[in-house]
Amino acid sequence: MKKIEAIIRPSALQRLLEAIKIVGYSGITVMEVQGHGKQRGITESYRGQKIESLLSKILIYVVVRDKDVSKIIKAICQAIRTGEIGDGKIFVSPVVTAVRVRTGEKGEKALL
Amino acid sequence: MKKIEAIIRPSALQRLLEAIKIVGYSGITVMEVQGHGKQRGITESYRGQKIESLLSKILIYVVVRDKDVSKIIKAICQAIRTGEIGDGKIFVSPVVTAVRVRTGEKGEKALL
Amino acid sequence: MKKIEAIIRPSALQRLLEAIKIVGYSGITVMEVQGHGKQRGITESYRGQKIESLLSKILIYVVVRDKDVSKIIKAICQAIRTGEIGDGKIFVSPVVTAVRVRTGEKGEKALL
Amino acid sequence: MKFFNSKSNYLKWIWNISYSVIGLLILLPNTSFAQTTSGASSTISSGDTAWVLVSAALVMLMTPALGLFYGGMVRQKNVLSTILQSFFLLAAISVQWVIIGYSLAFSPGNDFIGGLSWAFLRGAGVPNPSAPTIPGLAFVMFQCMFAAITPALISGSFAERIQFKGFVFFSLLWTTLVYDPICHWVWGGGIFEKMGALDFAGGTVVHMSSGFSALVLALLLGSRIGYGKNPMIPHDLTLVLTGASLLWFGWFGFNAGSALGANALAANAFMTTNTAAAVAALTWCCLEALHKDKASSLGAASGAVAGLVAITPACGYVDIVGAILIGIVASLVCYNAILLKLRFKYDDSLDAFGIHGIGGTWGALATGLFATQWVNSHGNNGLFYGNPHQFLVQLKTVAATALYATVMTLILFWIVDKTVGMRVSAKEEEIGLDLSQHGEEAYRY
Amino acid sequence: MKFFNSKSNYLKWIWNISYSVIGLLILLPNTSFAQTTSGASSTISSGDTAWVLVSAALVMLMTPALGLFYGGMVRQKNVLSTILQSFFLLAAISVQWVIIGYSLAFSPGNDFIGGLSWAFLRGAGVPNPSAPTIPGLAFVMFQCMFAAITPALISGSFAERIQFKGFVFFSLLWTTLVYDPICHWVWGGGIFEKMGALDFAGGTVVHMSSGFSALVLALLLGSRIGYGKNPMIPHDLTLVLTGASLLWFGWFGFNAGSALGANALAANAFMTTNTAAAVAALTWCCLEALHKDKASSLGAASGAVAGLVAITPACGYVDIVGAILIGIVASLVCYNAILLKLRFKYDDSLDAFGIHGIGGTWGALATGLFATQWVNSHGNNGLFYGNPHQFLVQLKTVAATALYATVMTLILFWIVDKTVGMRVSAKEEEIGLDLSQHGEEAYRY
Amino acid sequence: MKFFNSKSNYLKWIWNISYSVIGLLILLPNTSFAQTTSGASSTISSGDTAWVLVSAALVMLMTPALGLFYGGMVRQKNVLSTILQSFFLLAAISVQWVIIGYSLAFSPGNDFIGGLSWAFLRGAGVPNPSAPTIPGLAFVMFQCMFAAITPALISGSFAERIQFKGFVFFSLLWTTLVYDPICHWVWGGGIFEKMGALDFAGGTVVHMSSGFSALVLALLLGSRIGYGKNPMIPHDLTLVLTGASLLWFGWFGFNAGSALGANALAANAFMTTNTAAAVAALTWCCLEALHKDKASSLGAASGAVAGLVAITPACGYVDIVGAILIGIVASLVCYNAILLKLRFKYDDSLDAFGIHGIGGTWGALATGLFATQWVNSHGNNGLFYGNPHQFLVQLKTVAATALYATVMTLILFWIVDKTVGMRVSAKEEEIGLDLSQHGEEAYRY
Ligand SMILES: Nc1ncnc2c1ncn2[C@@H]1O[C@H](COP(=O)(O)OP(=O)(O)O)[C@@H](O)[C@H]1O
Ligand SMILES: Nc1ncnc2c1ncn2[C@@H]1O[C@H](COP(=O)(O)OP(=O)(O)O)[C@@H](O)[C@H]1O
Ligand SMILES: Nc1ncnc2c1ncn2[C@@H]1O[C@H](COP(=O)(O)OP(=O)(O)O)[C@@H](O)[C@H]1O
Repeated sequence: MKKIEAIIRPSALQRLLEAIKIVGYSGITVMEVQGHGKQRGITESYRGQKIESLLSKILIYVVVRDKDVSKIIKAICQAIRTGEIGDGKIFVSPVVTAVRVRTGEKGEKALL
Repeated sequence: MKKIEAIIRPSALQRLLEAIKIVGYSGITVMEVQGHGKQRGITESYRGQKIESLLSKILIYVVVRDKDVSKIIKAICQAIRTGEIGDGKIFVSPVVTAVRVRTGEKGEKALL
Repeated sequence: MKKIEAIIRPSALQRLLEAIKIVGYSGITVMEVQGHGKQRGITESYRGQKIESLLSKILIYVVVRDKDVSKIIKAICQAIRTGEIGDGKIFVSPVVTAVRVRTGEKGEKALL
Repeated sequence: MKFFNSKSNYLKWIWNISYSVIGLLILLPNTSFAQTTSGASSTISSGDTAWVLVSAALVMLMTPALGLFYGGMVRQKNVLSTILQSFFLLAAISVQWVIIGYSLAFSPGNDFIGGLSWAFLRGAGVPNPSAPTIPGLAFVMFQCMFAAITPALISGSFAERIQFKGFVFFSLLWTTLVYDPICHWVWGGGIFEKMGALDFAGGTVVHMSSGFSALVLALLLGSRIGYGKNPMIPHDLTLVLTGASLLWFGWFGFNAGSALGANALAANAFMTTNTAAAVAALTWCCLEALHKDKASSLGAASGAVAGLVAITPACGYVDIVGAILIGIVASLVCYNAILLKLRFKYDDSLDAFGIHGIGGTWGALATGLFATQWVNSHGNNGLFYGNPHQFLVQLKTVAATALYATVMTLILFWIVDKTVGMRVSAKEEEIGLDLSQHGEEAYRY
Repeated sequence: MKFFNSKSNYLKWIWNISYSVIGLLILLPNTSFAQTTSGASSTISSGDTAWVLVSAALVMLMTPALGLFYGGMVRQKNVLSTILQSFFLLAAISVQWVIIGYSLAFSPGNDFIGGLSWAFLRGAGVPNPSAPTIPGLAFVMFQCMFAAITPALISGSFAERIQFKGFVFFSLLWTTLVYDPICHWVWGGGIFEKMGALDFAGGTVVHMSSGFSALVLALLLGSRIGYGKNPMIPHDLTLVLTGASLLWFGWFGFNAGSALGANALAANAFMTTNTAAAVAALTWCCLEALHKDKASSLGAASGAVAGLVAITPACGYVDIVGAILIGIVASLVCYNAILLKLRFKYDDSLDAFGIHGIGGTWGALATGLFATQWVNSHGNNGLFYGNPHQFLVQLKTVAATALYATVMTLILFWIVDKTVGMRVSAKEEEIGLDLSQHGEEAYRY
Repeated sequence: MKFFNSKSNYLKWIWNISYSVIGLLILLPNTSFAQTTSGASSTISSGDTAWVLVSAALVMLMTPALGLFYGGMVRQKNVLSTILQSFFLLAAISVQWVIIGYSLAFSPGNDFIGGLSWAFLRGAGVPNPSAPTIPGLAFVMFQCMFAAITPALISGSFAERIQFKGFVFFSLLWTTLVYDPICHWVWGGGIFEKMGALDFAGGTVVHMSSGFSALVLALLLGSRIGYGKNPMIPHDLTLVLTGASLLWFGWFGFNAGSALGANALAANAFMTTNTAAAVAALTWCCLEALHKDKASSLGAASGAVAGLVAITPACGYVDIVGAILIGIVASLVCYNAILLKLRFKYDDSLDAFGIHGIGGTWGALATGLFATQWVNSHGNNGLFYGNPHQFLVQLKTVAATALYATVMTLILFWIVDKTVGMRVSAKEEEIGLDLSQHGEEAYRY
């Protein structure tokens, strides 16, 4: 199993959710984060105090079977790519096991 | 070391915190997320615009020694299982090392 | 590639961001979390109902090349250590791959 | 899921309302306002009118302010439903009042209830006898705002677990069958007025009636799921403080406006209101500092509201010393009433009983202690000014109000619960009322 | 990036403003206030003055309240820009009004526009003939607040995609060339007044003018990026409810204050205003319950505002029956107007047209239906009281207002778009107006 | 931890307060209100009374509004403590005022301070000579609200690092020993009044006194930990805008209410207040646009408040031209004062000195420039109207106020710091005052 984390523009969330649903995963977790990559923030100013803002991003996170990883990545890229800086990043990391609390099922069965 | 992530109902947070404390871990991180699994959201409607809501969930995250993983999972399941859809998921993933910033201690010593 | 997660005091965020920038990473993700470690919360009370508060923390997360891991850890510790309880923790975990959505680049190229 | 299948109930409800509205419209001659602008306008004081109109606006603001005050105290998933309970009642009772409520409360009737002769504000073009210097409609609207806020006060007790439909039906019935009659007893020429009871701005009729009904509802509905185990903690205290501040602001209209003119009595009510609120806020903070070593913002706000509640019946009858003592004791009794709740484990979610029931009772009794004709020659002296009789009268009204509100709420709860339903399902409660009852979420990134 | 290079535009703007202000200051003799405090003070009624001053303050509060109402409905990244649009206009129009707007609207002129003779409030030391019992400046300030809120209403249609500079220029031009003339037509002795049109508190001049201009702007600016695909959902409904509540509160000043005195007419306007708002809120909730099985808090707030809009022109001419019917129909038409938007896919972001354009039109027409001299002997009867002529007059004013507002907005949009620019770039829109236009973020941990 | 061990301090405090209250209660005869409602009621104007009562309510609202304005500007962990500082003072000073403050400020005394003869409002049943047309208690309460907001203004300078206990003690002492005397100098028949100083609504007594004390406190308390390194940025600008809007709204009561009647002078003050606020908001936005290419919402709000501060002493003496110029210069000086802070690196957290100290000084001086008897025949002409003497008088009062406030604050800080303690520990500051001082958190999911 792998955990796929995508850090994206807030406005791309809907398209991403649909893309993932189509691949067949209903379990999805979303969180509000801030960040910057190549795309830098804008200078903010409050009564003379200046700071560089971080940008609001959405982190969407889905744990999938190993064999679905590349399918999901492709689906995500297609759904949200605009070609502009700020499109986002995807990180894939290993997951040892998963548990469905309700039933106690373990492993890939717990995912779907 | 393993990282245990549990995505649960907000109302189960207290019971979970206590369960983990009993196993002997004081270090815990909690974040507010949204998601859906088998349990789907509800249709929201705003002046005619409709969307399907995500549900508010809590992601609780604790890094533990390898040998404590199954103890923790068991404790979590016991504490928060209701048998209803929406009980949540647990994901376990590997952690290479941990550092306590205050002292610079590394590895399992840094956990407790 | 490794994912470095640091859970720190909110007031240390600026120093941390600068430290990471100096090591050469512009891609950074920040999220607001709550937690406790050795440092416990304070008792809150609302019309007689008491709870122990969790403390507000910042989780900062950066994915780096394997060879930069120890540099980054050192930089973080230097930047934010006060020697007091509550300085925070760093966790390092493996990342299988990274993708830049804009270009489709994979692996370490996608990081910088 | 159950809450997706209730269309038929709504339909029935809409039908019933439309039916009665249209029916009444046909029955009514359109002459309801004959000569509003002329009439005995020579006796109208523009200063008094300005003050009462402003006061009506201030009291109107209190109902949504209460929504914010309560809304900040619930969990995030229920904030809209809580604010909406107040906001919706402002709308619903405003309509009920002009159609039938005003008539039931103020038109000539027997000792217990008015008649229907002033329905649809017929005859409200001339000044009400109890406010001869202002236009009749100014009095109607001032009183309307009292009727709107009273059932909204109750909503503190059943927050986070009531069905919206059940809430609407219950509140409309309650206002018609509990508030309107008690209002008639106190201010509409009814039994309390005849007994010589003193209630300047609504200790019994507003706060006790709602407070005791709130207790009954909390008991009948049962506790929220997880009550006592999971913390149920205010989700936004800045909202609570904003609401409390606007309540304090609006309460000047409530209390000083009840002088029904811009005069020395209004100024006295203004002063006692502000003083009691301030003293009670300080007292509550002191109690907290003693008990748990820290004064809190929720405490300061709670104290202020407790003081405002307690001074309400007394504000036009007592002087500064009375106001100070009423304020101190208000916080003492309400603070402890709230702790009692924790002991007896009933779930009066936002302490509607602890503050309005207890505070209102104390205020009504205190009026019988501290009232003095030095302040208001149309009032009476209280026990401490040599007139124990007044205290007895107050005692009787307190008992009657508590009893009537309790019994009626039992009956109305039973009726609504059997027909429309009162409590949401466990799943709806878990999801939160905002989503399950209204299909909305309050906050979004 | 483009928005970093606009310094020169700002400089020009500041220069222009400073230039004209200083120029006018030099021209003006400093005697503009000769004997404010003496004069014909014998006819001044302190009660009426108190009421109108309070009303002016209440109406002032409506503009920021509108900002909150609208601000809660946009996405988080645009909340400050939305609130600021209202707040800034309060400042900008307050200055425009005392310098030139009041004169254009109210000073003697022709049928279409006033003159410049009352610029800088010259002569405002004596009571305005239409309000003989209050000081001239009280009338000026009361009217000032109307001028400030009207362009702010428009901002609901172009929220989330307009340049701040373009917005400022457009709004100042619009107020001077659209609001001020129409105000003159209706209340300043102009053509509508001569035709005998009835508009008690601004159905045409405030709501229709802004509503139709809003529609034009929404069409000309185009939809927000992603409109129809991504949900564009209120980010904080507690803010929306707070704003709506304060609007309702302030509207008593708007409508009942328009009686320009504390009298029975003001009380009538107060009652009809509250009743229509309440009825409309209930109606909207019922429609929602029918359509989607759940009444929502956004719906209740929208309904209340729709009712307040519709009763505005009628409040001092109709009785309770008129108010109830106006409220019911207001929600019916506005609710459906908003659904139309979804069908025709234009992006009136916050339904400025759907509520103010449609609601204002209905209100202006309804005044011609339900007005009755029983309520206001200085008014006239409407169609249902045997005077079809009045309805025709109202129809004409409605048509003229819609036409004039539409055409002028087309022209002004074109001018401002070509010079300063109206729409932000796609990147600025994505980032949000708070950051891109104001260099700020609303919320922070 | 230190903050868990302060029970004894609280106990002492409660004891002291109770002791004095009870002591005074025993000493006082209960006849304090002899014949409130009768007396010379023939001279009371209901219109003036209505206006002053409403104004008192409006000014009351300003104190919590200030709390929201300030509360939005601090970091999330300190928002409750900041709002509570204002809310608590509303309560604490309301009590101080009716017990002793009113007497110290207004009862007959010497040139520097009143006596104790009006303690517990004894004799307030008859109109105050300076407001003969309204009930005495209306004047008392109107003034009460001024006393409450003044120390709250200071709280902008020490936000995010002061102990609650220290804050409470300091504020009570400051009000009694700084505000009450200066109030006596200006309005209570004291030295400023005898010198012929003009201060219509409190430029010296409210804004300068608090502003200079704020500066002293900021310097003595030292900067917040991390000041200049970590950004300390408003956590919720919608709260700031809400607070600023309510302040603007309430300021009509503050300034126009200071006419103590509903008349042309009140209307003039209303107009100048609104105009100066509007002009200053625009000016601030222009300055920002010049400096950093973007006008901001925090800037607009700050400008409006600066304008309101500056017009306060002048509003009843100047005409529209004066108001415009005062507004422009207010933003110019306050904007730059705030930048100075960044240069000199003292930590006036929310610019209480930069806005109230500097703005108040400019307003007091400007009154000596622009005052004209055309506007207020009971006033005087200023320098620009041929009377340089008035400017000199204003200069003297400005100097005296700044000096007295500075010296007294130094002394009081020293006393409170040595006894109760003023600054929180570094750990408490890191955790935030909400948790460490009040055991609460503002927001929760
Ligand atoms: N190495 C990284 N580690 C953690 N988060 C990252 C990293 N790189 C990018 N991010 C996150 O991804 C978001 C989107 O990155 P983006 O600016 O679109 O990348 P790019 O410009 O390289 O395509 C950033 O705002 C940041 O939150
Ligand atoms: N495969 C997954 N990847 C990421 N998050 C998931 C996944 N499955 C479930 N979740 C998260 O766990 C939460 C709880 O899931 P739940 O509905 O209780 O699962 P189930 O119904 O299968 O027991 C979801 O709201 C979602 O946030
Ligand atoms: N084992 C762990 N698993 C997850 N999060 C942890 C763990 N230990 C600590 N944390 C997080 O790190 C934060 C900082 O810990 P801290 O109290 O500074 O640790 P210490 O006192 O051991 O130096 C905590 O608030 C918590 O959110």
